[in-house]
Amino acid sequence: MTWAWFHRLASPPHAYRLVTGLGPWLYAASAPLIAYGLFAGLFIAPPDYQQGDAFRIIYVHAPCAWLSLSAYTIMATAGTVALIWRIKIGHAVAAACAPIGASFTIGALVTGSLWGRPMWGTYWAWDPRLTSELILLFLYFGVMSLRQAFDDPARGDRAAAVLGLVGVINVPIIHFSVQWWNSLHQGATVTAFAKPTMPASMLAPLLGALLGFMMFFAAVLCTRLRAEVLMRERQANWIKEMLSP
Amino acid sequence: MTLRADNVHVWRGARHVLRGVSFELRAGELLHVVGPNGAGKTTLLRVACGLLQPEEGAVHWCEQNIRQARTTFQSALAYAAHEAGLKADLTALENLHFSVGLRRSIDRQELMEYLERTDATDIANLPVRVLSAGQKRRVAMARVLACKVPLWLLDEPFSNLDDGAMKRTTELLEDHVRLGGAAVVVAHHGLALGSRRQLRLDA
Amino acid sequence: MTLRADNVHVWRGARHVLRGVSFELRAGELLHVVGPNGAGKTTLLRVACGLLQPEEGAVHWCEQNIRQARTTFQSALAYAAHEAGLKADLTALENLHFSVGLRRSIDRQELMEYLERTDATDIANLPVRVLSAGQKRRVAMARVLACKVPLWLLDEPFSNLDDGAMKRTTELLEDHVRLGGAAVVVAHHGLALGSRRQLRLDA
Amino acid sequence: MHLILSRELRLSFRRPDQLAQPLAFFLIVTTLFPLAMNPQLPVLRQIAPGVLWVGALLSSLLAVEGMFRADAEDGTLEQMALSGHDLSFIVTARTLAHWLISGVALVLASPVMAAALNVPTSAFGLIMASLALGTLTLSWLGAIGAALTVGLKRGSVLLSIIVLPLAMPLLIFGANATDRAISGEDVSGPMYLLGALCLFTTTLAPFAGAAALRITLE
Amino acid sequence: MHLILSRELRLSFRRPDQLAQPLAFFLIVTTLFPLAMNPQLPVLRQIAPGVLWVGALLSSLLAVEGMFRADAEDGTLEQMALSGHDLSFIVTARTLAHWLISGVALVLASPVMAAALNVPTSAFGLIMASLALGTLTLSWLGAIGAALTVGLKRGSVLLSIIVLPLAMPLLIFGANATDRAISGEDVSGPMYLLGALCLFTTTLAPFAGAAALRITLE
Ligand code: HEM
Ligand SMILES: Nc1ncnc2c1ncn2[C@@H]1O[C@H](COP(=O)(O)OP(=O)(O)OP(=O)(O)O)[C@@H](O)[C@H]1O
Ligand SMILES: Nc1ncnc2c1ncn2[C@@H]1O[C@H](COP(=O)(O)OP(=O)(O)OP(=O)(O)O)[C@@H](O)[C@H]1O
Ligand SMILES: [Mg+2]
Ligand SMILES: [Mg+2]
Repeated sequence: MTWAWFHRLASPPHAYRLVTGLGPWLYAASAPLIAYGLFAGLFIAPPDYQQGDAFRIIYVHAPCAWLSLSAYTIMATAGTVALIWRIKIGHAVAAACAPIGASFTIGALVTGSLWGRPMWGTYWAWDPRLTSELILLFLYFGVMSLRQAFDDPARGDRAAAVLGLVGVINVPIIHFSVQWWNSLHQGATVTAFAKPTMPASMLAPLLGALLGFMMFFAAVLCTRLRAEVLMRERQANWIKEMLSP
Repeated sequence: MTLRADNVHVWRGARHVLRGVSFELRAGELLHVVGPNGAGKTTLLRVACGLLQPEEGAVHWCEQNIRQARTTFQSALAYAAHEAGLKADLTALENLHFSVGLRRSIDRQELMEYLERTDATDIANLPVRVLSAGQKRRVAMARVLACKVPLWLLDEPFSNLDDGAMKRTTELLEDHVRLGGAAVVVAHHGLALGSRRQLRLDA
Repeated sequence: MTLRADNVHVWRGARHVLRGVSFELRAGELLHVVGPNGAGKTTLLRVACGLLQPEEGAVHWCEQNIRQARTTFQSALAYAAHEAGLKADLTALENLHFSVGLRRSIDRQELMEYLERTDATDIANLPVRVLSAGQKRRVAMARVLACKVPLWLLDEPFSNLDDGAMKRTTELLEDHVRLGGAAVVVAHHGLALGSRRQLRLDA
Repeated sequence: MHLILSRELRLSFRRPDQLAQPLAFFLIVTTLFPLAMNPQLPVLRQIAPGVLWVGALLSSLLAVEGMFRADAEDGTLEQMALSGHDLSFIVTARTLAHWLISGVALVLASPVMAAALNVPTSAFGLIMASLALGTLTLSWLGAIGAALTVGLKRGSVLLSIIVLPLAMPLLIFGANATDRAISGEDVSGPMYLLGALCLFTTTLAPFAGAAALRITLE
Repeated sequence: MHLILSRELRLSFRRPDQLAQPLAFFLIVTTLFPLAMNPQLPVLRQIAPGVLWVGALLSSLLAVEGMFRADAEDGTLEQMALSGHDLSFIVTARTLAHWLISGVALVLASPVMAAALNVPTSAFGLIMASLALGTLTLSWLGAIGAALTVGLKRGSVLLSIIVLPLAMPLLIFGANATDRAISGEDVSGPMYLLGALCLFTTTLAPFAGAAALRITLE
């Protein structure tokens, strides 16, 4: 049947081989992109006409923020797939995702509040987007600690998957919080549909940085996934064979 | 009407508790599960009634995997665990009325008869909190009776019971089996019964 | 070193549970309390260890009313109730370390020896929550041993134990008594012991 | 269904603390505030929405804690799970009972509190309506959290960590609605959102809760 | 004595929920408020004392609830009572442990919350001091309440009903002290009162608690 390839892919050994192969390339690809994005963003792009140089934080902030959301989505999806079709690797992916996503969230919070100082005159405000991003962090923590809290990992995985799925509702809230509440935070500057409100000289580096961060995310995910698989399958034969040539 | 477990494996934490357990139980049969403490008897019962998913293997009821037919299967069994599973703040009668009532509509009259059969009528209207250990067991046994189901899964039904109550419980088991019921009973000692098969689990 | 109860009366709700119970227990003696479920055996034990004040009568330890000398008395006894009295979140060892440590300073080394004597070393570092019924009993028994006190009050110490553990517990009791300890044991069956006196309570 | 409900109700009347505790907490939160700050009335009115909703959130978070724990510990939850009904059905009954016990009492008490926070009488109706929707939603969310954490070591902390984020949007909308109600503006917007949230959770929570229970019961 | 205390502490640290829950609760209470009301900074500062103290009161009330109940249910309290120590020792140890765990954590966390409620940094020291005294007093009061109500059916309601009246003056003085600290006035008056309350409870609570336990254990 058509899903055969998927199941073969999802079998731990294949997944392991895949990520092992993929990881280095992703690292290699992310490095120059990030380098370009940050360099062009921080030095080449013209200063913003109202924000001056402060706006340059966007080249770290926006990618972090975007990834904090997409990481959660990926985690939830993987967990759900694993929960429904009993695909063990999905739990591994989810487990690998959580800490990365949490760190990106922290990144968004920190850079954001750093940016907030010059823009809004305060590091922190009880603004919907900021708060909901903070909540996203709590959600990550919740998922991680729930997974930890179980005596045997299998149950922890499944419980964490359920929670992740339930918590997904927070993602659109964060994304649209700017539209829904009159927020300090500025709205989408980059969308697929509307024509960008940014000059290309600012936009190109942003996109570069974004792509680079995505690559980096994928790369770290591969590394963590390797570790997860090794840890989970430590009793499995294929690992023993692999490790004892 | 047969209960069949094929090659059930369960891991708990680091421990491989059930290592390929299989058994088959037909109407009119009683399976006596024995084994040292911590061998996995309770675990097996929990697998057998579908509370616990085995990592490998499966349990079948009437040739159907119980994962598919969960509710139909579970409405055909009664499980008495180590702890009585009674609400301390409700009276014995209220407890029965609730937990049996979830399965079939039943009135106090009838419930009292079942309490009668386990010599527990005198404490029917006491809050379970004040009952003695053995009295709680009797109430739990009365619930199993009142469910009127073909399959019983009993985890040490004799613990805390005095001699009279033990004999009584044994009779109840015999009747159940003779009338075409099936039962899986975990008991370290005191199951003095004729027609039964043994399943031995080792630690 | 004698434990004496004179004419103890206890009412519970409407029920006159203990109707003038008296007994005397000396060093090197074992008192086997028997009686049907709900006769008041557990109640008697709780009176005997001073958790429950009898409405009439009194309990004396070394000719002293235990209400006067509560702490000295209670630091000389170990009580094992129906439920094991262990914290589900702590491991067996941690539980012992805490509850025995309240009485005398003791190190893990020594505790492991006591767990050894009840065949519970393998589960010493598991959280009690995951232990099986019998394993909990063993831990509870290990605590009684570890307290190193002259007077034991045991409420059905054999329930949930497999044959091996039962024999082991009986031996422990015999040793305790032979070495000049005293014990009050509630047990419906399985107390196969030589030197013992019986106290029968009726419902 | 009605059986579980009636059992829950009887139980909670047997143990009125279950009945009264969330209410007590709600009252505490809401009364302590005016006490704690020497209150100028305008300020009071300004913070009323926050006080009311935080009170509601806290109290139902507290109440929901024991929702499955007690049943899990004395083994009655197992028995329910084995009663041949679908678990989601049991979760539903349990949650509704829980709401009837904690939520409704809270809603009925809210006008008193609102008055204490000198909210204009005109707003009471809307406040009660919004709280009714809100507490029901909270019960559903709490049910999921409770089901996920029952029988766990760090159960109670986890519960707060889990439920709080989920409840956040509710809190914002609810407070917003109350705010508008007090200042007499049009509340339809936030009310619709509250209603939507309530519907959303009502349809999904039973299954999420059942899935969670099946995992934690193992 | 210190031996029991250390054991109690170790025990509690083995159960992180005891450690973290009151703190989590405190954080939740104090974060939710600003979130729930669209906050103008001056208002925030005005309600800060109320938020902080209600948060403290609720969280330690919550924490104290389980202080003896859990032990009573799994029979470990019986074992402690039989350990040959005087019950008042046990109560004292338990309470101090409880305070060191819930109270201290709360005190240490309070500056963060104060900052979030944009309280001037200058007031932090005094706020922490007053909260330290306050939480200790609350722990003692709670201990009596918990001991009285453990095993009773109406446990937690009674607990609130018993503890709250006792806690009211504390709350008022405490909030008052915090208020003055924030607006930079002289706080010695309320602080002395707080200290007096703390001393008073510290001397009496252990015996009251022990007596209560002995009764309820039967
Ligand atoms: C702690 C403070 C902040 C937090 C938590 C935060 C959070 C976020 C989040 C979650 C996103 C992603 C939104 C999405 O993908 O839908 C985002 C994007 C963005 N943030 Fe922030 N932010 C903060 C402060 C700021 C500040 C001060 C500014 C500038 C005034 C800013 C400008 C932006 C911009 C330009 C984007 C990209 C907009 C888009 O295309 O979606 N942020 N921020
Ligand atoms: N998380 C875990 N980690 C390690 N071992 C575990 C875990 N959970 C359960 N166990 C072990 O699995 C076994 C469970 O056995 P079970 O409760 O079925 O025993 P049993 O045969 O019913 O014993 P008893 O006769 O005492 O009731 C126990 O040995 C227990 O120690
Ligand atoms: N409040 C009460 N009202 C009426 N009867 C009560 C009350 N409290 C306890 N009882 C009765 O007192 C007796 C307590 O007996 P106890 O628990 O000592 O029994 P036991 O001899 O230990 O029985 P078992 O062998 O089952 O452990 C029980 O019959 C119980 O029903
Ligand atoms: Mg068992
Ligand atoms: Mg008894």
